[in-house]
Amino acid sequence: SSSSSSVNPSEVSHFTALASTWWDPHGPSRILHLMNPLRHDFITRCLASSSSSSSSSSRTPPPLRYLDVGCGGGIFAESAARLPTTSSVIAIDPTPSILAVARSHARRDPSLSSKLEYLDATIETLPASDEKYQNFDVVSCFEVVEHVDNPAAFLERCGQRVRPGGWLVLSTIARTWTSWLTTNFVAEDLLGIVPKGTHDWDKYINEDELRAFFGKREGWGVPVVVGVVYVPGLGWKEVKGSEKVGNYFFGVQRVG
Amino acid sequence: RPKKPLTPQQQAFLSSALRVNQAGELAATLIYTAQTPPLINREPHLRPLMRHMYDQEAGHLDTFNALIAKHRVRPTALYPVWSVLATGLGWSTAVMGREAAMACTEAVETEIGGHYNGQIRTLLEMVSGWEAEGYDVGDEFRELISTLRRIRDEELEHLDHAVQHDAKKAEPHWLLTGVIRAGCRGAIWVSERV
Amino acid sequence: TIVPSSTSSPSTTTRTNRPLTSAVLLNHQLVPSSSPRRSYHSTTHPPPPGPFTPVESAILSAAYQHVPTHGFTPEALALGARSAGYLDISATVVPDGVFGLIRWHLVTQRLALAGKKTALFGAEENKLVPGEVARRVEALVWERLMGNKEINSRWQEALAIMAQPTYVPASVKELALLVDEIWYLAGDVAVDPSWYTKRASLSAIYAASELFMTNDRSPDFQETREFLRRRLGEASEIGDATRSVREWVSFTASAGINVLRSKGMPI
Amino acid sequence: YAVPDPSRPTHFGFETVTEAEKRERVAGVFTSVAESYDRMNDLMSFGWHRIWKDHFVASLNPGFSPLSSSSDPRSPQHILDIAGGTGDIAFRMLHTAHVLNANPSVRVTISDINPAMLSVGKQRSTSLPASQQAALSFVEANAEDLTRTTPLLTSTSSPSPVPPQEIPSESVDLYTVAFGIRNFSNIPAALREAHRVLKPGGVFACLEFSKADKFPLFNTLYKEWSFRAIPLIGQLVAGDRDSYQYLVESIERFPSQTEFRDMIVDAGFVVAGEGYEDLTGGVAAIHKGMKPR
Amino acid sequence: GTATRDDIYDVVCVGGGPAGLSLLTALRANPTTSHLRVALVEAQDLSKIRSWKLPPNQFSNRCSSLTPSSVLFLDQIGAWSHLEQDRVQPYHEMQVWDGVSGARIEFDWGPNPNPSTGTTIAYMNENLNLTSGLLKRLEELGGVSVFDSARVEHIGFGEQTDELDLREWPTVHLAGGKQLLARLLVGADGANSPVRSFAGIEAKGWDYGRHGVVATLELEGEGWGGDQMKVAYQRFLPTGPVAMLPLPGNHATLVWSTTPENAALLKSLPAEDFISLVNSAFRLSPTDLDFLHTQSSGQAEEYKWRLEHTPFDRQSVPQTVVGVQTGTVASFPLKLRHADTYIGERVALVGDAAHTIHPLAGQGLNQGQGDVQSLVKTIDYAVSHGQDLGTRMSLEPYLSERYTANHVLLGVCDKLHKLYSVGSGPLVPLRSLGLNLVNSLTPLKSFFMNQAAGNGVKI
Amino acid sequence: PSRPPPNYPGHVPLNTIERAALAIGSGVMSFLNPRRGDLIAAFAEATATPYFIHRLRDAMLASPTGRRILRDRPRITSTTLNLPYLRSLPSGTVGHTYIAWLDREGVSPDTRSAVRYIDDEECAYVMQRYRECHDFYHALTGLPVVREGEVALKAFEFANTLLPMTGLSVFAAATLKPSERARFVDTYLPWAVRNGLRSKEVINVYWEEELERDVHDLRRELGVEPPPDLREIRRKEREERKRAKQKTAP
Repeated sequence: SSSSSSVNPSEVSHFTALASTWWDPHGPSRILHLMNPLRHDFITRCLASSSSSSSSSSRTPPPLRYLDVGCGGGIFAESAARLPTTSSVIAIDPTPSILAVARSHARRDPSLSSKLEYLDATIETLPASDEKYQNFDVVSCFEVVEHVDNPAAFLERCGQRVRPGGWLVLSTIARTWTSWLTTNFVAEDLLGIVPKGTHDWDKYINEDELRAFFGKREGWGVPVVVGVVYVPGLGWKEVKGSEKVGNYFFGVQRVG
Repeated sequence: RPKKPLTPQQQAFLSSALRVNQAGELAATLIYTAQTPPLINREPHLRPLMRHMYDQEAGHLDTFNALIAKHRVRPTALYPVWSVLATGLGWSTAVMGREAAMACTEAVETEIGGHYNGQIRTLLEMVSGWEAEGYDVGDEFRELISTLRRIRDEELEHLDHAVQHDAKKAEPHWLLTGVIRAGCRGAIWVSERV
Repeated sequence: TIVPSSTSSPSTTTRTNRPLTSAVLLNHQLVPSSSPRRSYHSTTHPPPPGPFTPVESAILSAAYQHVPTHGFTPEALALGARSAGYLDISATVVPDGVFGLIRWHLVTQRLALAGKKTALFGAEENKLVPGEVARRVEALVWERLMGNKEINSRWQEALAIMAQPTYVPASVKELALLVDEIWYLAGDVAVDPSWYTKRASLSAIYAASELFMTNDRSPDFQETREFLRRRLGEASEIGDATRSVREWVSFTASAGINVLRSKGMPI
Repeated sequence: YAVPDPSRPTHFGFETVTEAEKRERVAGVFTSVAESYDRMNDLMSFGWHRIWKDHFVASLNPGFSPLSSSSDPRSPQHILDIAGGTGDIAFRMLHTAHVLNANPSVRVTISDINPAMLSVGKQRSTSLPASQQAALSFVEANAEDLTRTTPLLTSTSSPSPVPPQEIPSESVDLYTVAFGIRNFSNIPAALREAHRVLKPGGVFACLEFSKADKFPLFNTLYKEWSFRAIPLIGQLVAGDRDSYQYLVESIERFPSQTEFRDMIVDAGFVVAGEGYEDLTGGVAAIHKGMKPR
Repeated sequence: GTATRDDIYDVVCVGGGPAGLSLLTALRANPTTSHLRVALVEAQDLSKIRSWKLPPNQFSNRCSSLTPSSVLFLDQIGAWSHLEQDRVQPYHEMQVWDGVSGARIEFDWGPNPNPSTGTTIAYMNENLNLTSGLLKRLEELGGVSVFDSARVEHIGFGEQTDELDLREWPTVHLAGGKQLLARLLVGADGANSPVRSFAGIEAKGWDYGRHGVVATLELEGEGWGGDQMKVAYQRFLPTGPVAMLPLPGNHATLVWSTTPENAALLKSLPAEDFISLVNSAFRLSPTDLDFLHTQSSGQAEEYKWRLEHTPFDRQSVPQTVVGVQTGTVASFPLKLRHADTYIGERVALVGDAAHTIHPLAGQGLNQGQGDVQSLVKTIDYAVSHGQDLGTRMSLEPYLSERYTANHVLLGVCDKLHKLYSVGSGPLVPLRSLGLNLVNSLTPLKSFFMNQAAGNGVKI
Repeated sequence: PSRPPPNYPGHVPLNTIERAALAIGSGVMSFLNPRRGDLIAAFAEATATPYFIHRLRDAMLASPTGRRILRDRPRITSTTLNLPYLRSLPSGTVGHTYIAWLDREGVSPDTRSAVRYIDDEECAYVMQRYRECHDFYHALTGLPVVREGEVALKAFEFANTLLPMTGLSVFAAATLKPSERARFVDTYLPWAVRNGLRSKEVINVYWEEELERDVHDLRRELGVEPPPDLREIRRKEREERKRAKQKTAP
């Protein structure tokens, strides 16, 4: 149903302005580029925790199919497509100009053309019936959920796309005083390493709220959570317990 | 038709003109040398432009070095001072970002362009003075005038490049260009005398 | 013939120099520029008239012959004026009196160097092999020192006169011109700060060698030659040392910046 | 040579007057300041003009002849000092020649247009030693025409007017003029006369106030002093503002060093080096020229 | 011609020297990077290296000492076993002494050998042995498009087609018209590297005004400690250090850094005089040596006489040289160069292309292997995290890890050369005091040895 | 206490303390009684060891003739030199000047004692060579054997060879008469220092091959200017004193 879409118009306009500098390594999205490798480490950790439990033999795991929701310039989508263990990546984002940037940047790497596909869509408008858009091994929505108006419905729809045994992984920011200080005040106003207006503090979601959300629904395993902190000069560092305070990864496996 | 010996005033003008031009071109090459690394690391696509502009400035410097050596003119005594100032200016504007660097180029080139025009005008007066008196001018000064014209045009070309690459977008544009132009004028005034 | 021009009463307009084009200047022999300063040497235009006017040259060259016997004294000047066919009083027209005679010696020796260049190094003007410039400088300095040979016994007197406060600036300027001439004839085309250090060190070396020569009794000034070689050797050593130190400092500075850049600093 | 035409316009201070008119005004000026002549020079040169004069005479070194040529006795010299009424320069010349150079056969003729100045000189010369007085002669003449000079009538000489004598051509070894030439109405003519009377090889030497252009700051200060203070002092001390005013203006109107040197060259002299030597930054300057063979 | 899909490579390595070959071997041997399409461009004909074979009593004059950490790396990538082990000579002790004052320092692991390397300090090995071993391992791994005896005409950029935009990708145009598009172009092409000048990176430094003379020598025996205790000797002379490094049997290789005039003389001398001059370089006083260098002949006879009158301890200098392998006396100019940076957009420099060092510590080749090890680690991380391994951002860890370490080593060797090029004056006793001090403080000495072996602390 | 084996016949190896003691002892004693030639020799050898004799040996090694001397190891004794032949040489030659000087001073080349306290065998020969050539230096410079001449020659040798003994024995000038000392300080010391420093190393002269050569030619080649003839001066001085005495006496 085309009920209220999860897209927030002011967010879309903000990111359109950001489009051109998305791939500038020293530009405003440098902080996202630096976080990207840790996303892969997190996914590897999630897959490892599930494969060990399903005692798969040591043969190489089958190639994975990814769905990246709210892919923005395609930072995560491109890197996922390049992994040798990936068979295909479908990346969707409602902002047309950002997708144009993503598509033009994808043309710069020949190895992506067969494995990466961009769609101008949201989780709602993504056709549910087509097999191509179902049963993904990994559904990822990094730094998206805190920009969405109705996170619960959004997560619900994302969850439906995950194949049983697959993983829903996301990253967001906890709603605490320190996160307000670091992400809004310091990052945006003071240092200017994150462009103004990127984050809206009261849309932040705490880790325990997510844990409760998935705890209530059946068919979802025990979530894996990792907190990370950005240290200027050294990049992102995993810090145990910092998920209560700031940025954190959240992964949950579909068991049902 | 005989050529006329140069008067002391003409000699003084020519030696200070060549001296200030050498100092100016030295500063220009050092500004580009100091600007290139920080700029290229952030904007790799600027490398060909910076390379082209540097090569031209280096060509100008060689021309004036040769002229100074050939005509036995004393180079500026503040050679090391200009080197340090130029490198500092180039590096600081580059670290401030592409716009600031281009604004710096714009300011320097406008100043140098105007300066060359002044010199060319004086030389033309000298030449016309000789012709009026029925003396032969000889190619030494015609070549000098054409060299100055060529170099001035290349400098103005750099100016256009700078403007094309958002020189105007530097934040305190008026302040930045104002300070740099004043600095250039002061430097020109000093190196004409020292 | 000297055309007595009907000059109007002294120009009362702006007191700048007389208009260049006035007929007066055309046929009169131009009076030399205020002082033969080191400035633009045109390659095609005839050089400005030399520092000495014909009559001055006549008197001074005649007086110069008397220097070995009478030294740099008014006697030599007066004898010179007399042998040039003028009166004793005519010698006083020479500016700075006795110092004029000394300047005559300095300038003629300096101007004579250019003539000796082809004799010393032949006409070829090919690319100079590295050590060649240094060798030529030594040859030229020695040639100039030998110019003092006849008046060497009188040169300490002359140095005393040159050391008088009124004449020190002119003497220093003359030394600077000589050194510039030597570096030019030797084929040195450097136009960076070394232009100054080279001329400063060569001035010191030349002055020291000239002084050393005044009390050198060895056969054809062999000891002065050794002294000169030692000083030039020291100068080149110091030159090499400073160059390598400068080279090392600039390398270390740029390496320092490169290390910071390698650690990610956006400088 | 053309006889100076009195009706030719010439400058007198800043007012342009005819030549004849200028001649009496000049004479008038001199009689009123005859006595205060030194005071005026002191004011204009801060008392330094004595040093200039010593240097001027020393650089000329009159009566000098090379010692060694024993065969040739002390060479006689005839020195003509123009506009040297008070005898400052002449007395110094005699002292240098007769005493320092021990050359008695040097005689000095002082010429001035103003008999008063000559009589002051004559009176001062009485204090000289006799031999020097003998070598001294005074003659009243106009520098621009030395063919008509009349010797000074001393009380002892006969009252009847002595016919004007002419200073013969090529009879003078050394022609000096100190602080006088700027008051000549026709300088080129004076220069031509000098050229006429000088022997070939003879030296024309002139000491005169000049332009301190090379030092702009010092120059402006000096101008302020000469244009403002001196006429005022003149009025206060000598009660005669316009003579001092004329004095200062005449210095201002006198050609610059290079211009005056070119005039000397035009008059047929040859110069050595720059042709002039600045004193105290150009406040005064010594110009020298020689009559070629 | 426009580039087709199979002209596109992930890594194109220009230069088939030790650095280039070990890079490609490491990439092929490492499972995470084994899927990458790699190419090698080499100007010489690789068959010469492939078919390189020398009889046991002949050795090439271009040798270098491999530190244990380099050997460990070569072993990890499976190349070490492909070298002809009988031509590799580990040595267990180093004797270094000041030619003017005689102050001496001995390096050996002594009673408590380093766990990973036993008593070996380093391994003397002919460069050709290393490159042929690497080539064998590379061909065993396969999967490398090799373009040898291929001259690089020029390096440009790719074009933009409707499907792909490769304008940022460096393109190597070979003489035959072939062109290779490189996601990452690696410059392993020597001191004046075309790749470095393509990337607009400047190399600063200076020439030492010295030449390194190399030769393969035959000694009177297998060394004082026999085959088990091989010793390397290095004597610091005012004209530069002279080193004798052991090779299997009674062979050894000479590395003598000296003035260009001395080098020219050495190369012009007949065998007998050359041998006497080499022997006297380790035994006679600098005054005698200077005199011998002025003679165009008669060194043998002069050496024999001076030997009787020069007191020295036979056991602490190399054994007498009795023969020199014909045609191995050669020399190369010594200089110090360091590139401003090792990485550019889709460009990386390794080995001599990035830095050239004074050979007195024999670290030139090891630095190259260290660069390769670090670059492979960086590429591995990029590939395993899905980054585009050619972008400057992915390469930054390599630059950050290697630049400072190389700069410090360059500086140390340069200072040592300058310190020991002074023949007289107060500096001589001072440096000898320092040398004896370090020799007596074993913890300080082992710190230096670990650093030299390549497993010391990282800066 | 065992002494290490000698390196050459007559060698007495000393340890540092013995060497210091010998140096001080022989120095003081020879100062008090300059006649003791053997003490002066011992003093020379004791003080030469750490650096100076090696420097002299290196100076010889640096010059081709020096090396030939070290190799041939010639000795200067009355047997090795053919004295009558020297006497037959023309008067201006080196050989003739040397033998004439020996005869006049009544000295024989054999009076030189052997070197015993220098450890390095080659350096010992260098010291021996210096000692035997000492008389040739007299001939070269024309300085007489009398104490004033000897001290002047020692000053020259110190400036040229830098051996400590020659330097320290310059202090013997204190024992000279005031007039002699004044003359030494005014003329001979400056002459010795200038000529000693500027001239070539005299140790490198292969005297045996220079015998037939003209003395002035050799002096010019070495760069040694002969000093004012001390013997003449002293002779004239003596005559004046004699005349002065005669005048006052009667």
